[in-house]
Amino acid sequence: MADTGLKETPQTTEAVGGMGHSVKRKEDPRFIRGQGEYIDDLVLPGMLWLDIVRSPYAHATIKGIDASEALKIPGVLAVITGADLEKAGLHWMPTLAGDKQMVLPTDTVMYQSQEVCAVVATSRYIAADGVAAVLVDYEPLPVIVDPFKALEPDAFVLRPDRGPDKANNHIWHWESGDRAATDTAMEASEVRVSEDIYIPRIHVASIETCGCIADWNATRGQMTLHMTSQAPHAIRTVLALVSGLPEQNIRVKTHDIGGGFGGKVPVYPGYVLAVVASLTVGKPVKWIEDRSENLQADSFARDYHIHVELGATKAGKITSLKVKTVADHGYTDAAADPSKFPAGLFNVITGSYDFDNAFVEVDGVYTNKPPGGVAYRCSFRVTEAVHAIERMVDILAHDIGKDPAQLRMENFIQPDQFPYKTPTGWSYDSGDYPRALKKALDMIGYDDLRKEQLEKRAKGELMGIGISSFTEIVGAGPSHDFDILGIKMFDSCEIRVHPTGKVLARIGVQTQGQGHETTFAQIIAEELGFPVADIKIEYGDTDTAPYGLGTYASRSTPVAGAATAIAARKIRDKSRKIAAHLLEASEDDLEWTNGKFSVKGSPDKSKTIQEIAFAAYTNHPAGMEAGLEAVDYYDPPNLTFPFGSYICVVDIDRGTGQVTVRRFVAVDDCGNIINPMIVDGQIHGGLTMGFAPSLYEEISYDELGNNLAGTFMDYLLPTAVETPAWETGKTITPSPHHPIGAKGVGESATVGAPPAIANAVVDALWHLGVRNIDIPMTPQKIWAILNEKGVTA
Amino acid sequence: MWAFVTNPVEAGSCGPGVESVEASDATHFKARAKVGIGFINARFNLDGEMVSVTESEVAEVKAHGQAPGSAVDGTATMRLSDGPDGGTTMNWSADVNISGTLASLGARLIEGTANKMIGQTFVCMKTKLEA
Amino acid sequence: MTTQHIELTVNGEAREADVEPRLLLVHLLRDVFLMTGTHIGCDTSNCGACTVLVDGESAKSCTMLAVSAEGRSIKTIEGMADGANLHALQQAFWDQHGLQCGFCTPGMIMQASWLLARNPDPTDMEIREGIAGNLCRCTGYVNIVKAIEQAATELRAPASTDAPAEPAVAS
Amino acid sequence: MIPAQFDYVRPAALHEALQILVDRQGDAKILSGGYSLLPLLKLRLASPALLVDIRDIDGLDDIVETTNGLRIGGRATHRQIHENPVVIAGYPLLVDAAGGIGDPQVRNWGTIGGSCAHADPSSDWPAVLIATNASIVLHSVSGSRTVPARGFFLDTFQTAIEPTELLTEVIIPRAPRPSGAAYAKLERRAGDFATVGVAAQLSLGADGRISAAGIGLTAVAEAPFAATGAEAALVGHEPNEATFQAAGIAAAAESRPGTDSHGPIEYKRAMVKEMVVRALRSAATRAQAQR
Repeated sequence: MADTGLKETPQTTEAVGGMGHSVKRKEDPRFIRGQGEYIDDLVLPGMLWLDIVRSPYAHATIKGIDASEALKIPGVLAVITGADLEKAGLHWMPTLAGDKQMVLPTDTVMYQSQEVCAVVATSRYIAADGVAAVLVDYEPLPVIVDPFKALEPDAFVLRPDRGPDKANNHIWHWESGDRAATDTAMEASEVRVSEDIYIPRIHVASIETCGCIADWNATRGQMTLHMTSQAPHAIRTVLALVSGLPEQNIRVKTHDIGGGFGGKVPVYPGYVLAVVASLTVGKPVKWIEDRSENLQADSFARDYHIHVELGATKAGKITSLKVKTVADHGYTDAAADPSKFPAGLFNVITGSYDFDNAFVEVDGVYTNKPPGGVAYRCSFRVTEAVHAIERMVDILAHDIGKDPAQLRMENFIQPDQFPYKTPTGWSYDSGDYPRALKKALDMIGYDDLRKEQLEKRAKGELMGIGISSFTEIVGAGPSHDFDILGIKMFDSCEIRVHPTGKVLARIGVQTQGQGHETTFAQIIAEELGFPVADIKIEYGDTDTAPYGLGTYASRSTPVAGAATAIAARKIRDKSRKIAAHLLEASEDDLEWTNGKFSVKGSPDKSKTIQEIAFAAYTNHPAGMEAGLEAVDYYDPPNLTFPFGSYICVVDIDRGTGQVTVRRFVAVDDCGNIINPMIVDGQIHGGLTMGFAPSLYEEISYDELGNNLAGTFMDYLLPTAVETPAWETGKTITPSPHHPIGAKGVGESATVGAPPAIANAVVDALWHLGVRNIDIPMTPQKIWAILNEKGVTA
Repeated sequence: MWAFVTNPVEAGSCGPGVESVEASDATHFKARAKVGIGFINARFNLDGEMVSVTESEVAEVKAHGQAPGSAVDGTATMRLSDGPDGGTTMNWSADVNISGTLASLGARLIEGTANKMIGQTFVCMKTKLEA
Repeated sequence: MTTQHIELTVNGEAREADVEPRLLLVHLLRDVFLMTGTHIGCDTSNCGACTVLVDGESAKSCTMLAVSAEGRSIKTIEGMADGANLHALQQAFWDQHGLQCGFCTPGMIMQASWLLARNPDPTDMEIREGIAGNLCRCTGYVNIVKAIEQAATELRAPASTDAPAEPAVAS
Repeated sequence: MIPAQFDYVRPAALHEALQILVDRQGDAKILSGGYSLLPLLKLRLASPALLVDIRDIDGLDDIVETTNGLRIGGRATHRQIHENPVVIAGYPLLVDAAGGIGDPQVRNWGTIGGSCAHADPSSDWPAVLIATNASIVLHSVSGSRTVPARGFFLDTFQTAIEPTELLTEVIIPRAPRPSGAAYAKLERRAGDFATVGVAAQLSLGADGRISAAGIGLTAVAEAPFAATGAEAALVGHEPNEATFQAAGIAAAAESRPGTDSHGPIEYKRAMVKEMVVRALRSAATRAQAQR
């Protein structure tokens, strides 16, 4: 089934535009004209607005809500409270991780800016006035923002609703690997290095915030929910389960999304409130988050406290890895991890290296924060894993005096070892790690840079070079292991070929800007020979698109992309039968080349796919159903394991502690490439979202639980000025199990970049005795180190 | 002086930006205050309580107030003692917590403001007492 | 609620509306005139998604009152193409893959148009500084810079016909 | 985010605006570029009852050089100042500062008068005006008065402007030749408010020593201020590295920073020293070029 031959050069003509062509994006004409259709662009007749009153306290009892002044404002129609929701049993909702989350509190708020009640009004301005007029009486409660304090035996219990047998703040314990064998190997190791690494809480901050319009039509019993969701089908099912509305009468429609990066996977209370409001008032109700709500109350990523120990021989051969982690999930576990993996795929932490013993354990903890551990262009904890292993490998190299590139080369899993079984149970599909690192070293001129670094150091200048050779794990996932709330993580494609040879295909995944309308058309063009221009891709409407789990964790190409190829092949199989009928030849005598079937040995006797499509409706063989369409629900046999080697060069200003990324070379291998231009764009974006938390972004809280980065004045997205001019390169190692040999790529660079940057900064300072610096490596943090070491300008 | 510091209306009116004070009973008061710096401010509804910790020596004012999106909680402790020249000396300490929008969105602007407002409160009390 | 009557020009067309003084220009464009190409990404004038030209000068329309725009000439993304013909910047953003989700794109294009009107031949760093008030979360800016370079070359081309022949610099 | 309701007027002449300030004393707020004011209104951290938009008042954005020095209308935008030929020719400190305020859109609309009247403790212009010993012209219905910049910035968001006054002009005296000045700003990211901003101006005497010095600091106290200790450490000394270091140390000691997301107090003090030294190096180089 799999056709995973190396496709470094396109097999189709440019006019057809199959795999390997940098086809210009089909979705762009509307965006460059300002005709994208984002949620806030949509206006429905009679539409009302919903705005949310939020808690100033991170933990408090609600003693009363006085909405009387708000309701006096002309145009304020209703104020919805937790008590109102409680009557319908809607005050709590399930999270994707099987925990539960408040829609509105009935008695206690759990984090600063939590939703307290909702105001429905005739305009967004009046709704905002209504919010300002609601008086809420709070009794502040003590606050826990530190997960280690939350675990102390005498810590107060944040979630008494879990019952008396869970009278603590510990959510779950998860482990992977062989503890005893790892302990033994670790104790026997000649060299042991350990470090505490904190990966701070960050926020995806897509430039479009979240929002929705809930549109309840009582006569038809129909709920249409227009919303910013990366997973519309899952939302429909959850909504059906929570609301009791029949699933066929719920239509979730996602329009254009202004960036998602995982932040638009969860169900936020605002969506539910809009639904409740529309059910209550019988009119469409729009809810659009503002930026500060987005930065304070949406789900957050990371917040991982990792203790990691690496064992090795004196010569630098890694023998063992042991990891103990505390995961701060805020007041509820709302992560979108597959059910069996509460710590995501964190046990991919053995990385690109060949060794036998690893043990990983993670404990999830509640604190007075909004949900954590969700997503930032990687939801399944791969970023945290890659950061830890790549930092440790660098520390080991420096400790034993070996060049970090050399140490990696000596420990890599070798190309002939694939499929490679890791000590924590993953089976890596394919890889050629030495080739990618070699290419990166060549591109950046590694040896010269090391010479330059020595010269600079002699002059007192601080320059560092950092490497990261990461292994990603994407494409969740095989249904035997992967589900969310029990729904298996397959994905889907349905293709219809019209009589005139034009194609409509619908996919279960939802683009957030990745270019699905183009790349999925290219897969079909590759498989069937229809030009990309003749193929229309639709998604995001649960009434029409086949069921799918949505776009996150780089799963679109590995799962829905495979479904698309397989569905296309089903069409090709039927086309062969039709061609045989038209050509009066045996199916076995036909061969498929360049979008047509021809009789072997008589290339002039042929039928194009367009002719076959027409025949499918006009002249199909007796006994065959008319039409030419197919659907495929693809259950991947394994995940895909993209990888890459990144090298970063930094200069540090001794006077101010400012880090400048001078150069950054990224060599990625995501298997066969559908659209090189789009892959490059994904890598540029991913690198930037790796760069951002390395140096700038952090959501921090004061001891009262106030989020201290509630606007873009304090949450520092990099501008074009700071962002490096990324240099990209590629190697191609196809996935052996994926129908078109492709792997995911969207998250690779976000996963791989931070340790390259951190390694470069530490490399610049290693000679001063610096072993680790937690990200974000802010000027004040670097300066404090320089000051301590006595080397400020 | 003890009477002054434990009188909600007298002492309460010295709170930062207080526009009106109303005693609910002998120890409780409600106030409206415009809290802020320059033209940046929010109107808070405050609930306060005067607590006599040690009669004629230590008094505490606890206040808890809310504005849309923000909350302020503070405790001020006043300690009276005999001064060197026969007068009464007041030592004070205060702790103010700001939560919500003002703390989260105005972090850069709010820094230091709380302490300044507390300082103003006690300057006011001093002025009133000396008047 | 008191309203004020305002008249202004949007993409060359005379428009009028009765607005509350507090109405933001971006909401006038989006909610009153239903021109939704101009987007809102933040509230603090950091992200630039709402960038339009006001009397030729780029402005963040979420940080200007509609009443302050009275009598002025506004240009938005909807006014960039000439019918079927894309503006050179629109074409270049498409050609160079200078957008992904497209949400920052209108503001980015408007800011780039202001930049190129003032500096027809910017360096890489001048482009980056010129769009420092426009945040993009998807592209990493590399292809946006390339797109603006392509458009700059394109837009300079007609002028160079009067000048001595000079080879156009390919981006 | 949506501002609370307010009224809006756009007077056509200065005297109308001034009368409105009298009539609506305490209720009215001047709207100039809006880039400082509108975000605060949207966050509902401020709620004036009336905005007085001064865009239609003629003559508020002139930039002219007179015998007194450079007169800049309060409504002159950062960009107008940045690109003004007179400014470019004679006032490099202003070019430095204007080019680093916010981002291009902010510079297109934000005004020097608005920045100064708003008095954000981290804004750039106040430090420049302090370093250059500029003065600020305030108009009211009863006439005008001129306030030295060194007495103008009273506290966070608080200036010497009375509720009935409007800032119409700043006057920057021309420094005697040879002089040099520079602005050094440390920022986390392009367009951010300064972690610390230093405006430095030096004049050199016939002996080559520093005959006059102005140092204005921003973002490291409740309001921008003159680092008089640093100035004293400069005057009478050779413009060399040791002198600059001494001035930097003095300025750090005078600063009163708070801890925030830009860093702790210790870091900010150290950055005051570092940026004072950097500003002085540039200023001295520029002064030497005038000799």
